[in-house]
Amino acid sequence: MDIDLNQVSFIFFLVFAGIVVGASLAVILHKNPVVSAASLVLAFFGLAGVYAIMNAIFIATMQVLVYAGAIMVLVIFVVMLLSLREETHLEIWKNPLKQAMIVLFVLVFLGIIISAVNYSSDIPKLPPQNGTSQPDYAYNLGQKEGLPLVAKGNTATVGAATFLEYLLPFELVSVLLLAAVIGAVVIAKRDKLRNL
Amino acid sequence: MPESILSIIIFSPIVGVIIIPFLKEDTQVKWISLLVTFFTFIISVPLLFAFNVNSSELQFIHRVDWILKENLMIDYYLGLDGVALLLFVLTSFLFFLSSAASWTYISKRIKEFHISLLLLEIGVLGVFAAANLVLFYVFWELMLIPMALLIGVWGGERRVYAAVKFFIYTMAGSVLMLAAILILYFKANTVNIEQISTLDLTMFSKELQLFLFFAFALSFAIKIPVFPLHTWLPDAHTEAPTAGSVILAGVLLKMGTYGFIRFCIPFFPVISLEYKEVLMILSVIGIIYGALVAMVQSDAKKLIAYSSVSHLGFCTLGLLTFTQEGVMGGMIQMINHGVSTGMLFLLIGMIYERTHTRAIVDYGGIAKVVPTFSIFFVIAMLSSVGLPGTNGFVGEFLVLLGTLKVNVVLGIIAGTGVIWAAGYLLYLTKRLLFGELTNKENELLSDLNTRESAILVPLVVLIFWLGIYPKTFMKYLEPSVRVYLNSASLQAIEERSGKKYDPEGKPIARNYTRSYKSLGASVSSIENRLGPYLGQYAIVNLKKHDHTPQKEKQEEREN
Amino acid sequence: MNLISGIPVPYYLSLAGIMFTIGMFGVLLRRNAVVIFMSVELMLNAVNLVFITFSKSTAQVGGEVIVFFVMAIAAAEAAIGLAIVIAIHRQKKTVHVDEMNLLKW
Amino acid sequence: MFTPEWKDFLAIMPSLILVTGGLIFLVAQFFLHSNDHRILRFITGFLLILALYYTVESSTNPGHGTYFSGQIRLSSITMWLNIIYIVTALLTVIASPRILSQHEITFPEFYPLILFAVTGMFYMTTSLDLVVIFVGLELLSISLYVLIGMAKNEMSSLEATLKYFLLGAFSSGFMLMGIAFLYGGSGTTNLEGALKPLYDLSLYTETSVYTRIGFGFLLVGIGFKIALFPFHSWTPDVYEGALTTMTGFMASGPKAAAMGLLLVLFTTFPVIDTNSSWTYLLGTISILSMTFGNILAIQQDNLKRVLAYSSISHAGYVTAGIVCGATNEVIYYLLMYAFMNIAGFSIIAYLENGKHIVTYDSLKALVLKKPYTAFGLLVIFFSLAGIPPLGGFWSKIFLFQKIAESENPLNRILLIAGMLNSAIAIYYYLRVTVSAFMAEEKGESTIESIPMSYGLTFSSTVSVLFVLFVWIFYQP
Amino acid sequence: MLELFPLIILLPLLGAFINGLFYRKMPNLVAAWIGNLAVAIPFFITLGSLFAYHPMENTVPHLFTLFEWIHVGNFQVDFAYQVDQLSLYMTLIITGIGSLIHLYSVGYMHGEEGFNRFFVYLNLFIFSMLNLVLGDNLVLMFLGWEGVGLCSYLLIGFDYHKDSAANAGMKAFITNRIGDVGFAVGIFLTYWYVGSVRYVDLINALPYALPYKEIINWVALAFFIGAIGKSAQIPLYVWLPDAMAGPTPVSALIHAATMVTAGVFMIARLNPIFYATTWASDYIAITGAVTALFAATIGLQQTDIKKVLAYSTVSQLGYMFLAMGVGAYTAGMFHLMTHAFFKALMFLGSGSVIHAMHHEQDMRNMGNLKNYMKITWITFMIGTLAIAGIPPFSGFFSKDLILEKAYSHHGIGPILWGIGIAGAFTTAFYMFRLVFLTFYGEERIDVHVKKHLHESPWQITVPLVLLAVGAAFAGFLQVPHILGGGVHILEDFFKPVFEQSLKVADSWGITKEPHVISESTEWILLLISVGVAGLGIFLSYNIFQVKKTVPPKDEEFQGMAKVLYNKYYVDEIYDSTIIQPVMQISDALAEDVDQKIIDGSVLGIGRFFSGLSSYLRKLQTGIVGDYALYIVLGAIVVVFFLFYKGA
Repeated sequence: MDIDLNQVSFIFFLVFAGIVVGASLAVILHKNPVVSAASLVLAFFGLAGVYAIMNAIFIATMQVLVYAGAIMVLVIFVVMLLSLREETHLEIWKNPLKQAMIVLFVLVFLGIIISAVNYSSDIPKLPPQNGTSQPDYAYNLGQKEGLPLVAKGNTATVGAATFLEYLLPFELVSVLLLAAVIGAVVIAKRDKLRNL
Repeated sequence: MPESILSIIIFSPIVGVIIIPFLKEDTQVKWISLLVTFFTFIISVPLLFAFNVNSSELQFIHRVDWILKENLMIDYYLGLDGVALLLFVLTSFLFFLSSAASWTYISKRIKEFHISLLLLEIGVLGVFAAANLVLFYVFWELMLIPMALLIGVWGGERRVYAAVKFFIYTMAGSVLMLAAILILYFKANTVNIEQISTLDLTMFSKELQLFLFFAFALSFAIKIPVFPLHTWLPDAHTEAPTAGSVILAGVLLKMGTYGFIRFCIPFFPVISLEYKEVLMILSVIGIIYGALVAMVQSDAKKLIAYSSVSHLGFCTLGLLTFTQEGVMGGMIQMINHGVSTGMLFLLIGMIYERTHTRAIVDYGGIAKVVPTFSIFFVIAMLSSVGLPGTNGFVGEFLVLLGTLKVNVVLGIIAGTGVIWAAGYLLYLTKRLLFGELTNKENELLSDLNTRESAILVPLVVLIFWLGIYPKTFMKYLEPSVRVYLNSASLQAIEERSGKKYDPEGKPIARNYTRSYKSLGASVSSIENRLGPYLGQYAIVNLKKHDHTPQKEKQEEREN
Repeated sequence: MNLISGIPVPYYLSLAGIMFTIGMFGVLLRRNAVVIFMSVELMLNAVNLVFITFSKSTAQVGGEVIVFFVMAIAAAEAAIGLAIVIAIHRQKKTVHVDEMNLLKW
Repeated sequence: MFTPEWKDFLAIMPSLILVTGGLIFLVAQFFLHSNDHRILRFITGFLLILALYYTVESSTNPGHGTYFSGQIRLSSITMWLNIIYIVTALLTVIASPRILSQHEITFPEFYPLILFAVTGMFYMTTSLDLVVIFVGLELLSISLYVLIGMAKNEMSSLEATLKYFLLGAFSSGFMLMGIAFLYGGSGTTNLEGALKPLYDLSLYTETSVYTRIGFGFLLVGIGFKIALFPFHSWTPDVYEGALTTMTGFMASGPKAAAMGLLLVLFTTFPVIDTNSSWTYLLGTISILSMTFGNILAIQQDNLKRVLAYSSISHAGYVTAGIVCGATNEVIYYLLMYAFMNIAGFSIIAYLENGKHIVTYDSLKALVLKKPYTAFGLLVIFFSLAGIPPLGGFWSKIFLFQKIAESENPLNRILLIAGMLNSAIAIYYYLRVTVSAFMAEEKGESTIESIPMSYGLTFSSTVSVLFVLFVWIFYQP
Repeated sequence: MLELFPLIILLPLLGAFINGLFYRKMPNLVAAWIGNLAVAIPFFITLGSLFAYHPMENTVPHLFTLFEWIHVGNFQVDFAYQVDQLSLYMTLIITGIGSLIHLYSVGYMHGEEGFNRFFVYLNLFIFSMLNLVLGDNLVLMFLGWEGVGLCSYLLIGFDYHKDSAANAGMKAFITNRIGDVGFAVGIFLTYWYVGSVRYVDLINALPYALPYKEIINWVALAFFIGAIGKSAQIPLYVWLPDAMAGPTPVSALIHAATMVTAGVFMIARLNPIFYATTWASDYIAITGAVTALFAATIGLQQTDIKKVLAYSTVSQLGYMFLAMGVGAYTAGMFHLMTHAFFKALMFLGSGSVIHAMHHEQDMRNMGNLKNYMKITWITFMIGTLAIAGIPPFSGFFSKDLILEKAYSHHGIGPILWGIGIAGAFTTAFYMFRLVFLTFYGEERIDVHVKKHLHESPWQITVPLVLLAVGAAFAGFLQVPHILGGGVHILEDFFKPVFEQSLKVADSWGITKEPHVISESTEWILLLISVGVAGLGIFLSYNIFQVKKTVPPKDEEFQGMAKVLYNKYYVDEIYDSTIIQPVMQISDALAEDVDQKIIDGSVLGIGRFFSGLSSYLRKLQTGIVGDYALYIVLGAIVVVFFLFYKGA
């Protein structure tokens, strides 16, 4: 008997989704920031899994590398560095009105989002611009000696698109990162004249 | 007379504004301000002679294209008609006097005082000369800041409160007016007063007309002020320095009535005819109410302030009768009130300089000590009471005459206002001047000096001139009266109703509303003009006397 | 019915929605600046998921590129944010946002 | 297959200049060791002026149109907006040194950050691609986080930046969500394409659900940047905490950018049909914003907070204008408003003298000691109140005349609401004049003698003069 | 002579102007000369023009215009004057008696401070009064009307440093104002119905007024309210007794001879209107009669010599209005003149007494003055006999004429006559009470005054004598035909003024012509009136001369006497029913309505906003979580709206 791949992937999806949700909840509900950070990493891994199921390989990798790797490590460093105490919810939960409001809003919001996305699942059938149809698309780089030059495979396609179609934002992002670096330095740098 | 004469007059105070900051000594400042105001007055006098009293259109027009966009055309457009002219000259005159009156009254920050005084003069002159709505609004607001400063900086104890109150009240009114101006502009596609007055009314829905009318009326009513929007006035008057009070009473309040004459009525005749009863009743309430409240005031300036409420009630009442007599009375009353109440404020200010109290109880029996002051005061008081032979009589008499025509009941009620006026003014005079000399400090009061008398004498002359030979001034007002009445006549409404043909199918000739000039055509009898709008309490003439010989003579004189 | 590798699109979107909401909830709930920041990261990830989903469902590569950018931006924000947190902690020895209300009303 | 050409680069030349300038800076600053930044300041100024030149230039060469395969669009709107950004930045740079020295901020990165911020704004409004817009916005935000938190020895500054950062990230999450859904609804990130489903119901009949909620989220993000009610709440705190000249910058530049973004959004619709639901939505929001801002400003004493709240209400006015399809008028308003803010905050910066908070009481009887400052304040606040014949009045009247043009009830309501709000606002604008001119006893700002600062004086004077006279020569 | 007429009006004004301008430096003598000439010259001009006008045959009034005043639309009023029998008659009285009183004042006011000021006011008064009587239109009359009011205000309050004087002046002015409003309303109505305010147009318009017969009553009533105010009739008479606070010449000139009779003149002048009235005229007659009796009774118990005269004035005016009411205009004008003579005479006499007694006015401190001041005594006696209606003095003729006309009036005639007779009796009684208390009986003068008690100077006595002559013989201008043939000089004199309106009214069937009464009835009436007068005199002789009764101290008055002494407490009633309530209302308006309600509500708006503000600002907690919450809320609203509402 053969296994229906879709069912398998569906099961996987459920698993990963469960991980993501659970971890996310842990992030926001656990008193200890370190635990939160750790569970955030877990959530990211779960998300990476979901990406993988959607066979967005490149992004899945990025997710693991950049997020779970770089960013979260940074965060955990900071948490450790500042040796943050456990946090009590008291101040916020003191006010029952606010408490009620928060819960209410969150539920309402959730309701709207869910209902909105389930309202219609009919995605517009666009003429695929310069990508082919599923499951794996390619990027048409143009002509070379008469025969079409096509970037195949997820990663290649994304890369090509990034550097050709999205050149401007890409460069902009680089500037942004630069600014961020400078800023981080400027703000976090310990002030000489003061602490001498 | 150069074409730009009006601009020259209006902006001549600028000279003073520029010079004064560089002066060292206060005396120089005073002199400059005095000279500048005097110059402004002098060069505005020739207008009176150059004015063509037979033409009802704007004169001395100065027009410069200014903001010209595809959807916004605002030109710099000045011009005067009769009533505006008189108020214009009165303004320059009163500013001259008040500059002189502030000679010793203002002790601190003299430079700033005279600067704001001159700025204020620009604003007020501009308001009366502006011939398009946006310009009018600009000057209207321009005058606001210096006036608020005059009250708030050089005023009495509660001056800040008074200043803020004054400012907020006026602004609250004028923002709505601005909205109205904008809407009006985009319906009519012009801000030119003359054009709007002869505009086709069909482009405004009834509701819109109502809104626009009351948007204008509200801001003017606050300025006048009409009961119950008057409460800023007593505070402002009481706290303002003499010059401030004089100008406030003399010209600023007139801007409200002027607005009614110039904008509300000619723009929206239908609404104004339909709602005239409401405003008339408010005016009558104002007359009685102001008088009664004035009677029990313990502060001399406040008393006169409330008397202004009462007197301005007469103005509006007269204007809303839509009879020739009443409207003329209302207009002349505007001038009168400027002169008499201005003089009263000057006098109070002069005595206040000596005693530094406005409480009436601190006076009493000072007539013995300051006879000259007393004489002037009694004269001003009498003219304010409206004694025949003084200016007050002409105005009030005509107003009441007109009122009785259109509404007997209101006429009689308003008539009793004359009694109250006598009541509170004589009571004031008695408490101020007559009786035993109660307050020992007053025994050493010095009588008016030459400068002060010199300030007052011209006003006295005006009082009697206006009272005994008002023709001099009325001849300027007549064209304005005709325009006012015709624009609010059935014929004009008919012509502006956009209909091409009357019920009989004859084409409707635009006799009145062809142009602003044609609004100045001779006035037909009030029955023809108002028709159904003439209330149920109106009086009908003896049939035979619809065409008395005087009337034909009148018409000859007009054409 | 539009599927991505056999799973209907709304599932993904719903997952993203839940995640986004949880992140939002965290922002509302927590006092610790760092945790709040983490919650914001959750929200951004939710958005990423949405992008991928649409990119797949419409066969457009653009979505993934954007996700790529978003990650970069998230990193940048992380840098700045943590720097700020450090600076504040240096001053005040706390990162609890509700203890920082010099500026109010 | 797209490869950028020279004209594409010409189109974004100003931003290129700024960015490269910024980069060079970062290298250059290592080589000059003095704490005296005069040279840097000059270079910055020079760069900005150069950028300004190219901004004007770009309207003729390469001329209006779309570039970078429809990611960049040049039009008169964008040109004017860019001019606003650059001029505000210029004035801020000129005004700042005094403040910087007062707060012992020695590092030179301040200047490149300003340049980056301008770049960000440039892309926020000049771009047509949601991605680029978002990245530009983030660039702006990040630069602002830093610029606000510069005075890192002062808790207020840090607190301000933290609040701004957290809320900014939060809101950009929403915005991003919006972009995502717009993308999902149309399959493109190009603004025109992405918004098509909103009005062009022929295609994508039902799936315009995605676009709609996407649009909603986008509005949330933009509303946060513009500080519209109820996304306004960060404004007073951040304005108060930030260095005063920075506040001036934020209140004029980035605000203008956000407004511009909204404007661009609305100009993308082929025809503003004022009956579409989101116009009503935005109309309501704008009315709420003006009312809320004005009412909250009444009780304020701290001038910076007053201006913050007033900025909320002004945002309301502008939004009303945008909703009613005003473009040039909005630009004009933003220009005037930028100058008013720069002037106002410069004067406040001058008065607070690095130390204390400027309140109404501290201004008492200012005219006696510092008549020109007092006069400047008078002009600025009356102009903000919209009293003729000052610039503020004209910008307001042009805006409102645009609103008044149309028949439909929404416009009427907006007009009346705006007018009434101006009436309310007068009260607190007036208080400045009252305390500065009419008070007897002297406030602290009056008493202490403040050394005069050329930068502040210059920027405030220029702005005041602008507000006083420019309306005579230039109208939208 | 008529072309000189403008001088009559201008000279007094000129005098007032010159004196007023230089009243500081001007020596008293010069001022006195100017003042006197300014009135004396007009008197002679008037005399001249009287003959130049040929009143007996000339029926068209002589009109002339100085310059135009107010012209608006149809409304035209000029400074234009109308010389006809009526105005000439009044002018003669005014200038004649006026110049005498001017002369008198020179002596009376001698050495008083404000001597010059006094003459300024007097001349101004003459000017206004002349405008009143000579104007050819109602508005000009109104000018004079209020002008004289002003002058009386100024002259009553001449000693402004006395509170009583100042208050009396104010009272007079305001009370008059009440009447003036009525007058003004009358003018307005006349204008709107007739289309003009000139008397000539009025008469011409009369024939067309038939459809307005009812309204004419109201118009007349409005005018009559004016008359009530000016001529001190019930209910507005209260100011006149207080007006005695002014110097005595003023009381003589203004409050006896001229101004107070303006109301009577006005009715005569507007005879076209009044003659055409149906019920209004009866109302006038009743008012007059009642006033005549009412005031007379008050006069019974007054102790202040001038107060007595004041009330007698009121009551005599009542007689005149009685005459006017019954349509006997000639009789009214006749009595106006005679009254002018004898009342002026008596006032001046009392003035002379007061002058001699150093401003002592209380009769309880007088007595037996005849030994000290002969001329004053004799002249005063003549006046008293005249007012008491003893033949052959002037008062007898005029009063008798009025009573006869009243009796023969249709309807209520006899009742009016009865009241009149009662009044006549009372008058005779209290006037002689005055005489006996003052000039007879034992002396109650205190010693200091007595030392230098002497006859007054010639400036005072000469006018007395001249007036006495008038008071004695003026009656012979109109003698009833039952006594020696009958003389109708006055009737013929006034014929041209009244006849036209008589015609019109008759044509409408409104006739005021008294029904003819037989000679015997006439005799009876005549004898009765003389009889009651004699009775009155006899009674008062009994009480005050024989029994030597002296009025008690103020507080010792008993019963009815007390009520009369306190003038029926009318002042108190007015104060408590009108003045106090008005003041309270004003207070309420000023305090509660103006401050609390109106101002409060306006400020309330402001408070509302600032309150709202201080409440709403609590939202800005400064906590990130809350701010985020707002954002979420907004997001929910926006997204929800866009999601469900659609595009």
